[in-house]
Amino acid sequence: MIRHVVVALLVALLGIAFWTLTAGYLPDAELNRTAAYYAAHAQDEVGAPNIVTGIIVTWRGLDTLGEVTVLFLTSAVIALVLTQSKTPAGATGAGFLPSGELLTTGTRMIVPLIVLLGAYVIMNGHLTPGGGFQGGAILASGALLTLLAEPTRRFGHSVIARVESASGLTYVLVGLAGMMIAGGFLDNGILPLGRFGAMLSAGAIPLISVLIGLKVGAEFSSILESLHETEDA
Amino acid sequence: MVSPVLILAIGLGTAFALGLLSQARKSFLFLVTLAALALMAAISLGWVVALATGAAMTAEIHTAGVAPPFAINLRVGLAEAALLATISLAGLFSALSMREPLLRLGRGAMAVLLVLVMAISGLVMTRDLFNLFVFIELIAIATAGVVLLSQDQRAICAGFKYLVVSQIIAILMLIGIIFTYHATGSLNIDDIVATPVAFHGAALAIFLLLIALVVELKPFPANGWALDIYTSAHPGFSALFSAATGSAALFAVDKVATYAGDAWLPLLTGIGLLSFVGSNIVALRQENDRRLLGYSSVGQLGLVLAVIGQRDVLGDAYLYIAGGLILSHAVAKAGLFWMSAIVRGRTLTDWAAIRARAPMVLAFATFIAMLVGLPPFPGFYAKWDLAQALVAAGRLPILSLILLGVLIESAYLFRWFGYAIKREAVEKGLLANTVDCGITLAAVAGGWALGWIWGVAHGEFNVLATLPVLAVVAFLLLEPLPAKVKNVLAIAALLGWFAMVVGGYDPMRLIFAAVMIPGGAVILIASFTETGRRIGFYPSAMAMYAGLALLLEATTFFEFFAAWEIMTLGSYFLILRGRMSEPHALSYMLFSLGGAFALLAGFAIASGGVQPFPLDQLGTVAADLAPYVFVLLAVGFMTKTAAMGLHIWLPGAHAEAETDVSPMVSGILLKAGLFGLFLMLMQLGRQSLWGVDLTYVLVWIGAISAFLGAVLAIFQEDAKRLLAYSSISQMGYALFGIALMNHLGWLMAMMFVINHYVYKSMLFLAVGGVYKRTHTKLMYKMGGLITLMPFTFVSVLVGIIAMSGVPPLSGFGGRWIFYNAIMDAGLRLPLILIFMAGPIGFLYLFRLIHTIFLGQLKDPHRKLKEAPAWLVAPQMIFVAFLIGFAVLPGMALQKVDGYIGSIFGDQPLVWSGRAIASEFGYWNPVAIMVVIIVVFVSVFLILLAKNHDAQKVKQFNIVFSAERPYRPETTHFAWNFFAPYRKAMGFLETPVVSTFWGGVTDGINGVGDFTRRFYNGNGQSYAIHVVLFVVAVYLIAMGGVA
Amino acid sequence: MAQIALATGFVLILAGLYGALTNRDILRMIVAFTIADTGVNIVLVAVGYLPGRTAPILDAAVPVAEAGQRIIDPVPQALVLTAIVIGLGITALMLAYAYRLFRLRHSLDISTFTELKW
Amino acid sequence: MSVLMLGLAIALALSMVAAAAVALITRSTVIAVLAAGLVSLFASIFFVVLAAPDVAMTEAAIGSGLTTFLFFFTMGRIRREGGK
Repeated sequence: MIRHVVVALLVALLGIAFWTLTAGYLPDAELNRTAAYYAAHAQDEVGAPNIVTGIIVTWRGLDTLGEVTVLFLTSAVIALVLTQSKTPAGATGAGFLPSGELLTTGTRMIVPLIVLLGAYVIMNGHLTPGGGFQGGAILASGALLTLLAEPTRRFGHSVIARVESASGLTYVLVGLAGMMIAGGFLDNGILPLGRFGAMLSAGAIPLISVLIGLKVGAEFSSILESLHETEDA
Repeated sequence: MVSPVLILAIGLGTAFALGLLSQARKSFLFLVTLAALALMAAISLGWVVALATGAAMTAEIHTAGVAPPFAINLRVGLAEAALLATISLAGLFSALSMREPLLRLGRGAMAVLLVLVMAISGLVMTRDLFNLFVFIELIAIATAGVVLLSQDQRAICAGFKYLVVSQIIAILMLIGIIFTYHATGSLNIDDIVATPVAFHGAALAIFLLLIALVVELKPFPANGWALDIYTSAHPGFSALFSAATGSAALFAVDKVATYAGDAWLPLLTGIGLLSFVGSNIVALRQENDRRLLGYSSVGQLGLVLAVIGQRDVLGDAYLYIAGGLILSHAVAKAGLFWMSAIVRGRTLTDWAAIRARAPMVLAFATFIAMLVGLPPFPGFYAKWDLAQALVAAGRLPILSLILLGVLIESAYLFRWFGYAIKREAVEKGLLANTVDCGITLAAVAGGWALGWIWGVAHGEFNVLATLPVLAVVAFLLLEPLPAKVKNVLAIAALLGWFAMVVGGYDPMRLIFAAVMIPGGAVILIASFTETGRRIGFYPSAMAMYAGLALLLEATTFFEFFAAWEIMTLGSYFLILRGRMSEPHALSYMLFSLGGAFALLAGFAIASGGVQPFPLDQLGTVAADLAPYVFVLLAVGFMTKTAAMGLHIWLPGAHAEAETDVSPMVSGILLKAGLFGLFLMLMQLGRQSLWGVDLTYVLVWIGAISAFLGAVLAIFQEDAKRLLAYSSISQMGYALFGIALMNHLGWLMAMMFVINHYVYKSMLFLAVGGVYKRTHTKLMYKMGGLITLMPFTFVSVLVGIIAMSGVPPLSGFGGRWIFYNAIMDAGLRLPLILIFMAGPIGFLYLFRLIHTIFLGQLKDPHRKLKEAPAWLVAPQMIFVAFLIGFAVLPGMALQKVDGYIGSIFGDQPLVWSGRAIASEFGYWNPVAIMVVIIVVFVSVFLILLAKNHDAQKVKQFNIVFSAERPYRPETTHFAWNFFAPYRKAMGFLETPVVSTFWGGVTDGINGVGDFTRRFYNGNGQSYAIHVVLFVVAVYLIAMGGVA
Repeated sequence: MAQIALATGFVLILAGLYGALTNRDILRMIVAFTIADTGVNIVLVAVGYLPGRTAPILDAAVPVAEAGQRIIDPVPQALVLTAIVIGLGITALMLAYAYRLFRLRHSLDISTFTELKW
Repeated sequence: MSVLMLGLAIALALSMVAAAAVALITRSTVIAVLAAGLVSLFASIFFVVLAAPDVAMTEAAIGSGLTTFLFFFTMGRIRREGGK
């Protein structure tokens, strides 16, 4: 009980600090320098109508590389966490979600659609809301459905790992290519910017989006699979 | 030069590429990992060299081809490059250290390690706030992964606790970042610095960001989670966690502090100091080696944080100081963690196993010296410059806290070293293998290299570039040779050095030099008795002599202090060699370091931050500061001369040391303190504080030391302890003489410098010889050795005649000058004490010769031989010298007398032929000698003639009055020899001082024991600690702002 | 609007922290942290919000020339995207750890994992 | 428009807080996980209101979707081993 009181008190004090932030908060009337720059140069520097994607893939590309790495790391570490513990014999069994005929069949029909949707979201990331992460997450949900529908089926660990590694490595190489032939590490100008608003435009952004999408999808899938598996890899 | 961004690209690319390689070929995967780490290290080392030599400019790396602040940019300047090199090298060696789990778990684990090293490097390079956050999260996740490489199941709990805290850090940090962005419109650190902050919540935003980074540094007491990691993780990882992650996080704090502004610096200082002192206190009670290293890491990070908090006064020296501390910490801590892999047991005493490997002992010593900040390592230079800057800025309290923390840290580190050298080693306690030993030695090499670099960069004085210190290094390399060869070389080195420098000294320095350098060589003759290789002795002894030699050479404060520390370190290792000397060596080290810190503070006050400050300008210090300088320096020097109150280390240290070490540390080392006192008084003269004449205080301390030292000596049963207490008494005389501040007092003190060296060395050698034959130092177990060890008897006899100050030997000359000096000064009360000390001194000397050499021979001793010739030889040299010096004191003293006269401007002694006259009388040594010899010879002949009347009886043949004595030794006549006096004077023996210092240590230990209950092991409690810490700091900080 | 979002975000953060620090069940701690993470994301997005403007996507409705006056700040959104993914990573990791801890002691009570202390 | 948006925002805010409260107070871990997912879902709608469609998509897919399933998978594993 003492713990609850102490924590409540601490949280309340922290709340006071946050309250001063909220109470004194005034939204900017104008875009600040950084945002104004991005708004003004979205077309000529990155060529992506979706400025958020432009920022993520190019201007703050290093963050995104780091972020992809976070997922890579997470899936690797989860694999480490779980491989070190061997499930005791006899503890394996059916998953807690029963899978029926309907779900299985439905899944088989839906999964290709999901993959298609994912691909669309990824490829249009620089034009409309969406991009590598979102598309990757959608791809992973396809994997998720498969897992739910057929708990005993595995997709090849090695295939996922290879997709993950290959896309990651290519991402790094694309970044380095930017350093060699364009303005710097992760510069999207290694490919022509193209026509503003077209599908294949904005330099390397679609390429990088695809890489991110593949990588994120593979990583999510491998995390999901690691946590779901009834037996250890 | 290749772009530093390749460091990131290589780390990341290899991590990804590992997934494409075959999982089965694990050793190939491991080689790829190592190659990538080596490449990263090579690139960063290349940048270090290029930037340090000026071949390259600070590298600004723009990503996305857009200039900052609109795209993320990276920077590699000298500081960054050095950190990057440290990080990637630590990663490389840690990968080697973790080879077994890495090979077992395969590519996933290797990839995680690579990403970890990459992320730490990125944290150092990035100039973008949010990018900083991304790298910190990467580090957190990778850490949670690598922790699992440990076989220890508890590592899983530790990893989870760490993740919980990481979540809290992430939340605070993101809020801080986004509001900073809102306030400044930028995420680029350099851009934020340039932008004036308008929004009033900005302070809070900065606070949140700063505190999140500070929590990342595991500040005491919000750090239970980190300690669990240190305890349970693989040591290879702990090395990385401490050396690389910790350093990089500090650098991140530094970056944010740059734009946060000076207003935040006091807060950082406060947190840093609390962390440094607090975790060191808690560490005192640790028995687990890795947890202890964890506390020490936390403490060191706190120290550097405090230095970051002081950057406003450090100016140009900031990088030098902070860098020195960080790199020392990184190398030493990583080395210790790597080394812990070769020790099987996990308690501190298990480290006794490393004793079997001499290079590992050297490594251990190197790391501890680095952590404590002893020369020649970077921490030493950093500590000195830090003290100068802090004192110049009037921040003495901060310096005091830092020094207190260092002292506590050295307490547990040197205690641990003592365990390693002295404790019983368990069977098979060592898991030594080439790889672990190799990386440990690589860290050692790195440490020495850093010491060299910092010495060169210091500009004023490179410790490692001096001839005496090079000689020490040479003796380290010569260790495989037999002891006798090394002994010849050592004597040659000492005599050679003396021949080189002798020409340039004034008479006073010459006397000290003669005692310390050739005097040391004479004592080394006794070391020829030792056989085998005697590992460890020569480097230690030469370090002590190097320190003494440099002390005499020193012309600036810094040189003096550096020499002082080298001497202290060397003598500590020497003393530690004694059989039962573990606790005594520790207390010697602690008192010495405490004294050294007093010197450090005193010098810093005196110089006011001006460097280099010539030693002979000490007298120019401002009049209002001079008394404080006086007190600090005097305390520092009196710690070395073991004045009453600061003496408790001496009896044990001198008594338990080896036979040839006791004379070195007693006969020679104590003189260093006297030398310092001479220098100080010569420059500062009389000073008074609050109306008290400080030299008068010194007179009293001298008199009390002389009296009580003698009183304590007479009650000792152990012959070497008796001699040790006698040293306290003798140094008291010398102190008394110097503090009289008149010509004769100084002359008498100089006389003591020579005499005490000669007769104390001689007596220690003699008693050491007896110990070698009888295997005991307890006097009640001896008796009647006169016939078996006649030479030893002669030297003891001559020694005590000289020491007790009776005619004809030089002791009398000392006394004679001394009484003249007192008459000059006219101090009646201390004079009475000093006079009383004389006869008391005679009592213990009488006991020494009586109980050892006279009386009945004990049965086990019937077949004893004379002490080894090599031990007797130097004693005979001393005997000859004493007699010569008694007859011709003028040969040394007349010059000194003239020199002292030039200081005081008077000439109270008149040297005419062989007689010396003062206003109170005259002394003709030759005449006295002749008279005494005649008297002695006649009495001796008479006794010889009557000797045949004596009757031989067996010892212990009288009945015990029907009692069975449980302690037969109590029936020996020498047992409690001076019991009647004890009745009268026993109260003087009450161990007031020991009780006091015991109370101090018990108190600090108690605090440590109480505080560590705070770490209850519950991850949730640790998270609460973190929030509590944040809220508390918030309240304090906001209170400070308001 | 921004204030509402900020306040909501902060309330979620505080509630999440309270839950994480008082609930002994490890899984419930993780749930509480995800709530706090959501709160952080809301705070981040709220800071980028400018009243009366549209999403930072240049299309027919928002021509390039007017972008500076018409769109909201895109930077916080970019940051949140990253933060969400990182949050997921840490959550997943904590869950994996939770499972391992459960295997160790057959309990999910955090106060049972205290063999490392002092 | 703005009144409507404001009303929507307040309603969403209140639902989020309510869902969070449920998540913290309820005794059942399953309900807590679902409630946390609900918080995320409301948040993603809120993001649309705040003119952040990218974030909304991500939060919906990752925050409320994948995270919830991760929880259930873990709980499933734990349940299978007979703990809860």
